[in-house]
Amino acid sequence: MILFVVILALLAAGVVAWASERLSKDAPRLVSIVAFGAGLVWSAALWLDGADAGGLYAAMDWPWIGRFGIHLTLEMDGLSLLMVALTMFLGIVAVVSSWDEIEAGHGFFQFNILWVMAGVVGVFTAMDLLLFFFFWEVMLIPMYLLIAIWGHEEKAYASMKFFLFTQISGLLMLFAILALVYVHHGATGEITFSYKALLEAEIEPRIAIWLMLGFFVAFATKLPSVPVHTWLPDAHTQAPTAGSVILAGILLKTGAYGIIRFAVPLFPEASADFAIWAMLLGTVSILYGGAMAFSQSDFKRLVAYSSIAHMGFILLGVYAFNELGMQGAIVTMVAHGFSTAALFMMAGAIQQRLHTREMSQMGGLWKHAPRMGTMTLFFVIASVGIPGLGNFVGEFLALLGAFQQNWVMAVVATAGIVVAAVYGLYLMQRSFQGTPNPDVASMRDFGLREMSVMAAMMAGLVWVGVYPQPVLELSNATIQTLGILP
Amino acid sequence: MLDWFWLVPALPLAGFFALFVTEGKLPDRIVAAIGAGSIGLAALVALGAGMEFTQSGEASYSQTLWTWMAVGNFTPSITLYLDPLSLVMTGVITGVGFLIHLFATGYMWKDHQEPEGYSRFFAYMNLFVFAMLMLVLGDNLLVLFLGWEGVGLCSYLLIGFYHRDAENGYAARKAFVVTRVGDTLMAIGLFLLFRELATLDIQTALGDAAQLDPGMATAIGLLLLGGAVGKSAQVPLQTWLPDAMAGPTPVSALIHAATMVTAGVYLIARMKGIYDLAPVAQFAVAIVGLVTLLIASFTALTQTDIKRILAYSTMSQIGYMFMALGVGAWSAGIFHLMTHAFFKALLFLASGSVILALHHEQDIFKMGGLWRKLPVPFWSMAIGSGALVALPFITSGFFSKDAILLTAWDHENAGRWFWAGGVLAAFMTALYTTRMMVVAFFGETRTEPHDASRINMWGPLVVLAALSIGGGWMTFSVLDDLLGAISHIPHTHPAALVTVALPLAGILLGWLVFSGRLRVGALVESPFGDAVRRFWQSGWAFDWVYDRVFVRPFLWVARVNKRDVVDLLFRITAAVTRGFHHIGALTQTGRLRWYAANMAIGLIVVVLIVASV
Amino acid sequence: MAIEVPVEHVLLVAAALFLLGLLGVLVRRNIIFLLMSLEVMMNSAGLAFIAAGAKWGAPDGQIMFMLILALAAAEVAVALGLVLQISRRFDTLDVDAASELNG
Amino acid sequence: MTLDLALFWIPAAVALVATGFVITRKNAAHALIYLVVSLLSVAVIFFVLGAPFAAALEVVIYAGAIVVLFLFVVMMLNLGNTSVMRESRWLRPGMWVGPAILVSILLITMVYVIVGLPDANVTKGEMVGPKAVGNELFRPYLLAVELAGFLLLAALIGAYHLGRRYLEQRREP
Repeated sequence: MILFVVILALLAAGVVAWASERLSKDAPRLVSIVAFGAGLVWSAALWLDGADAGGLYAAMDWPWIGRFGIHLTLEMDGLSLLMVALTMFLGIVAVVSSWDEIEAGHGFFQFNILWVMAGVVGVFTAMDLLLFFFFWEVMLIPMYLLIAIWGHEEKAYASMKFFLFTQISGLLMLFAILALVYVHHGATGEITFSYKALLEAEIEPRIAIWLMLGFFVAFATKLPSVPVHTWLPDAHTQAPTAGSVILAGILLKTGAYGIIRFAVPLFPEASADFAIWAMLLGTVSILYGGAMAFSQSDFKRLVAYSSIAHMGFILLGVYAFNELGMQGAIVTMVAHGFSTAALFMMAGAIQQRLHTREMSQMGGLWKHAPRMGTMTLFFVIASVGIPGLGNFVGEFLALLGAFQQNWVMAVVATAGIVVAAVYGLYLMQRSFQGTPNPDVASMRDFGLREMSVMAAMMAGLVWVGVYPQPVLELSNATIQTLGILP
Repeated sequence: MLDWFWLVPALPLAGFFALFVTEGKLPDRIVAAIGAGSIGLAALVALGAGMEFTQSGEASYSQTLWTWMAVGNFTPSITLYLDPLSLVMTGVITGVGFLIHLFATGYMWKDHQEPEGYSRFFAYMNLFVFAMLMLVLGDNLLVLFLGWEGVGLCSYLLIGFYHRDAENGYAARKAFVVTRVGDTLMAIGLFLLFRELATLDIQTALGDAAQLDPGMATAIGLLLLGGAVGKSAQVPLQTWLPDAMAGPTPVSALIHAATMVTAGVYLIARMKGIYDLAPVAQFAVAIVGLVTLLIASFTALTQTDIKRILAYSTMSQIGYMFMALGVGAWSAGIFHLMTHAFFKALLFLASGSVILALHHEQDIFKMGGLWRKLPVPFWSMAIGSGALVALPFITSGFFSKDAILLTAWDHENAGRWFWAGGVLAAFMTALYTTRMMVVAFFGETRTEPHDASRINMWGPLVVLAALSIGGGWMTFSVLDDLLGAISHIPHTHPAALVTVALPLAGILLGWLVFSGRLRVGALVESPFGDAVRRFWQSGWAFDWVYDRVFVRPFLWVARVNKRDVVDLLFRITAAVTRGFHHIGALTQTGRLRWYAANMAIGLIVVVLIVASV
Repeated sequence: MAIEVPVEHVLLVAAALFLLGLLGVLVRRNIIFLLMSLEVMMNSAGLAFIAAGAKWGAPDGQIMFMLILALAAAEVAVALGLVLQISRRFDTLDVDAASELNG
Repeated sequence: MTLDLALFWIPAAVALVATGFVITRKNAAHALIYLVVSLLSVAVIFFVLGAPFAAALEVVIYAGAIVVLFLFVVMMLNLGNTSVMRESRWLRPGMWVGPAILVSILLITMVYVIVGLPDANVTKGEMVGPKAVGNELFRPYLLAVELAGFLLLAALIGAYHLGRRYLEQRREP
């Protein structure tokens, strides 16, 4: 019940934000902040409150379209709670990061942000496959609008590319969902989209592999994994800062979440057979994403490609089929949400100040903005994977898990941390270090508003880095109940 | 005091944190007090705890702070583990570290390049000390890895401290990336160790090591060696260290001489139990040490930058330590690590004083005649050089190096070769050290110095000079239980005589050549001599090879593939679709009658179909 | 009393009328003539329905004709409104002038 | 039978000839007159085929209302001699070739289809009066009537909208 209310509240907040634009241009932002802030407090309260006996923090189940067995089933277990809390937090970050970037349409902008997030919360809690697909689409359209309306110079191309990739892969997932329901109906005579019921479905291995691929392709595109990653650099680069933050921080995680929640548990045998290929894709993503990141001269594009590399660790970890790898993947999701969101926020801040993302136009910015330099340094270091910060925990666990499963793949993937160092430090060098660019006369440094968000993300990364236990415990409950570990 | 042991790493961390959150807004004096004071306090706590620990007679003491992460059976905890080995290391890090910090408060004062970076400098330095302490105190390989990567990070930050110069940034990145290659190998070693023994806890792993398959033990040993090689600048990952001299001199003293670069030695000594089971891996350690030792000492002879000379000398001295570990002189290796920390820190700090007095002139051929004008640096330098050369009986370096060489002599296979290599390198060490001293401090004055040193700068020099001399006199027996006693061969043994005599010969030869009393110009300037000189000067062309084998292909791929070849797949799909669109659009003329005519044609077709049915 | 003729004849006439209308649509450029031709075509369709109704003596043919009539009336009303707009915008009655929807 | 054929073919011939004039005239008003003739002949055919109600509607609505609408528009646009000259420019003989070929093919196929109908079909020769039509129309075809009503309403609004804007725009300058 409460979950449905929260989603509706986010949707309603979107409408209120849009309408409140008449009052002042600050009003929509405040509505968003309050909505996400309340959401964050709510998820923290749920966390502190603890789960019920079934490991759930909240649940509801209403019939929706009865004759097809479609229910409004929303459930929140540990993993969902973790992801929802991250969503709420990054919602605040997104709003703050685009605070004075948007020049027109404040109300509609916040409306879109709130609706994306409502869709995301739905995705993270839906336990009915059609409902899941519904929310999957709900997040897509506002995101498309965010890029298409408030994007940068090539927004039309980027937003269309984003839309097509997501939509086509989503279509595959819809086919797979319908086919799964059909097969289940053939076996039991019952039409249902319920996740729990379909978990029990007996599927012929020959069919299961195709259905699994339908899900996998959709999630791998969202993740994204090589070779369906090419929408991401364009979308990230062209999106407004808030869009990049949401895209990197949250939307990519829905792909990872989908793999963990749906692709693997629904088809455990098929996934086990496929694991080696998925790990291969992960490994290739790590290395290829890293190498591509190094090639870029655009600050945002570089960070975008680094996301691809980080997402490779998630594939590697999940398909290692052990607790270490799975936990590594989940911690990576959280840590990457912080570190990359911060870097995108930084990219947006630089672009707003210098009107360029090209690193050849930067250099030596530390002189003008030591705070921004320090922050960039911190988050670059985090994304390079220095122990003590969140990304390390995730990547180390993922690699450790993968090594138990397939040592060759893990060894090759470990080389990715060298590549990460190469591009991460090069980013730092070309933007903030080196000889100050004479074309840059001055640059406004971060103020209190930006610093407080940055500080929160730093604290988050350090927390996950040195004491990830709460996160691990939260996700552990889910991992155990998914029943995919040997 | 032992209960408060956690303060030892916590104090530098607190110092870092204080400097970090104040964003360099504190007055410089307070920054100096925090920066050096936190290390000083940590040293005091370490001293007190160390004394209590030694008196308690326990073999080890551990303090668990919290469980880092618990995933299944993988439950590394943040635990500080104190045993004689980590105690020695802690002493060196906090003690020498404090002296260097003290020196740095003077050296970095109103720095010419980064006058506003005072606070940043000490923040990085404090963070480094924290990471280094975690490295040596971690009872778990993952905590060790935390420190291991942490010191690498601080090394990067401090080499690139003068970040406005792009070359320094390059040197910093090179250091980080090259060591990270080693770190990667080490990480793989950890994965393998965990797979085999299901733990990363050092003591548990060493206890269970006997279960290891010998092949696995060798693999783990070699992988850990890979990590050690990277961090300790040994062949083949040594190329970063000379460039790392781009950092401020105290950084070179602390990180690239006294502590971080010896982490590899510590790691191997710490994992002795694995290497005991893997003689092949241990032998590889010795080989790596020997090769580095020789390459670095020859290279040092041809350098002109005083800091690069010292950097190559550091590489070769660490080569001694590796060789020591490889041939089984475990305690001697650590002993040399300690004495080396004293005298090399001394050398770097003294050279730092010289450099500061000469307005950041580092070329020894632009120095000269300084011995009278800069007495404190000169004498410090002289004492340090004496220890480096291992002047018999009066310097600490002699005792440790002697112990290594004599153990090598007794090593069952190839021991004589190791001994011969070590002695040859000792001769070369004497040669290049003499060259450095003679060229820089004697002869005519080429640059006029102005001595700006204060007590906080020469104070540490005096203390370190005393340690460089006296450090060898203390009977180094704390590690006997853990790593075995240092072997002592009577100094009347022929090998011992050669070991003692060769450095003296080197000093003599160096004096004759570099003070111009012995003419060797013809030899050096001959085509062959010049080629050899240039080959040595380039560090045996390792950089050249790596540049062509790794760097340039990578850059080439990066440049060619900037637009992402995979995207081509989708761009072609889009282009084909667009082509069809254009063809289809041709039929849309916008003319009503054209559409009507088409409908008529369609009608004909429909009617024909209907008729034919 | 009504006549008795072969339905084929009526259909042939309807087809001929339809094709004459089509010919007009294809040939004329003036939009007014074009619309007249369209009326002819629709009328011929009505004739075919009436013929079918007469064949069975059923009222359905006439009903269909009435629906066509309604359609024709609606079409003419809107189309003539459009004619006025076109003549104002393009200052001509040439249908080919209104070809902005070309691809 | 012959009389019946004559009763049918005479108005049919008039309709065909008049229609031929409709599509070839250059003056819109003339063409409209021929259109009326064509429609009236078709009305006669309706009547002789036994559909008096349809015949009446044809006269009233087609020949009456619709053609009058056309006439109004022709008057509003003031199509005078210039438009006749323009028509002769537009109606070059070459223009007829392509459409004529197309239409001939269609004619051939249609004749082929119609002549090839399997059984000999003759009209029943019964009058179906307005009462029968009305009974049928408001019973099974009620829905169609409603839909036609919607359509006419939509047309009404559309025509009003288009026409009003025309008038307003005319008034502005």
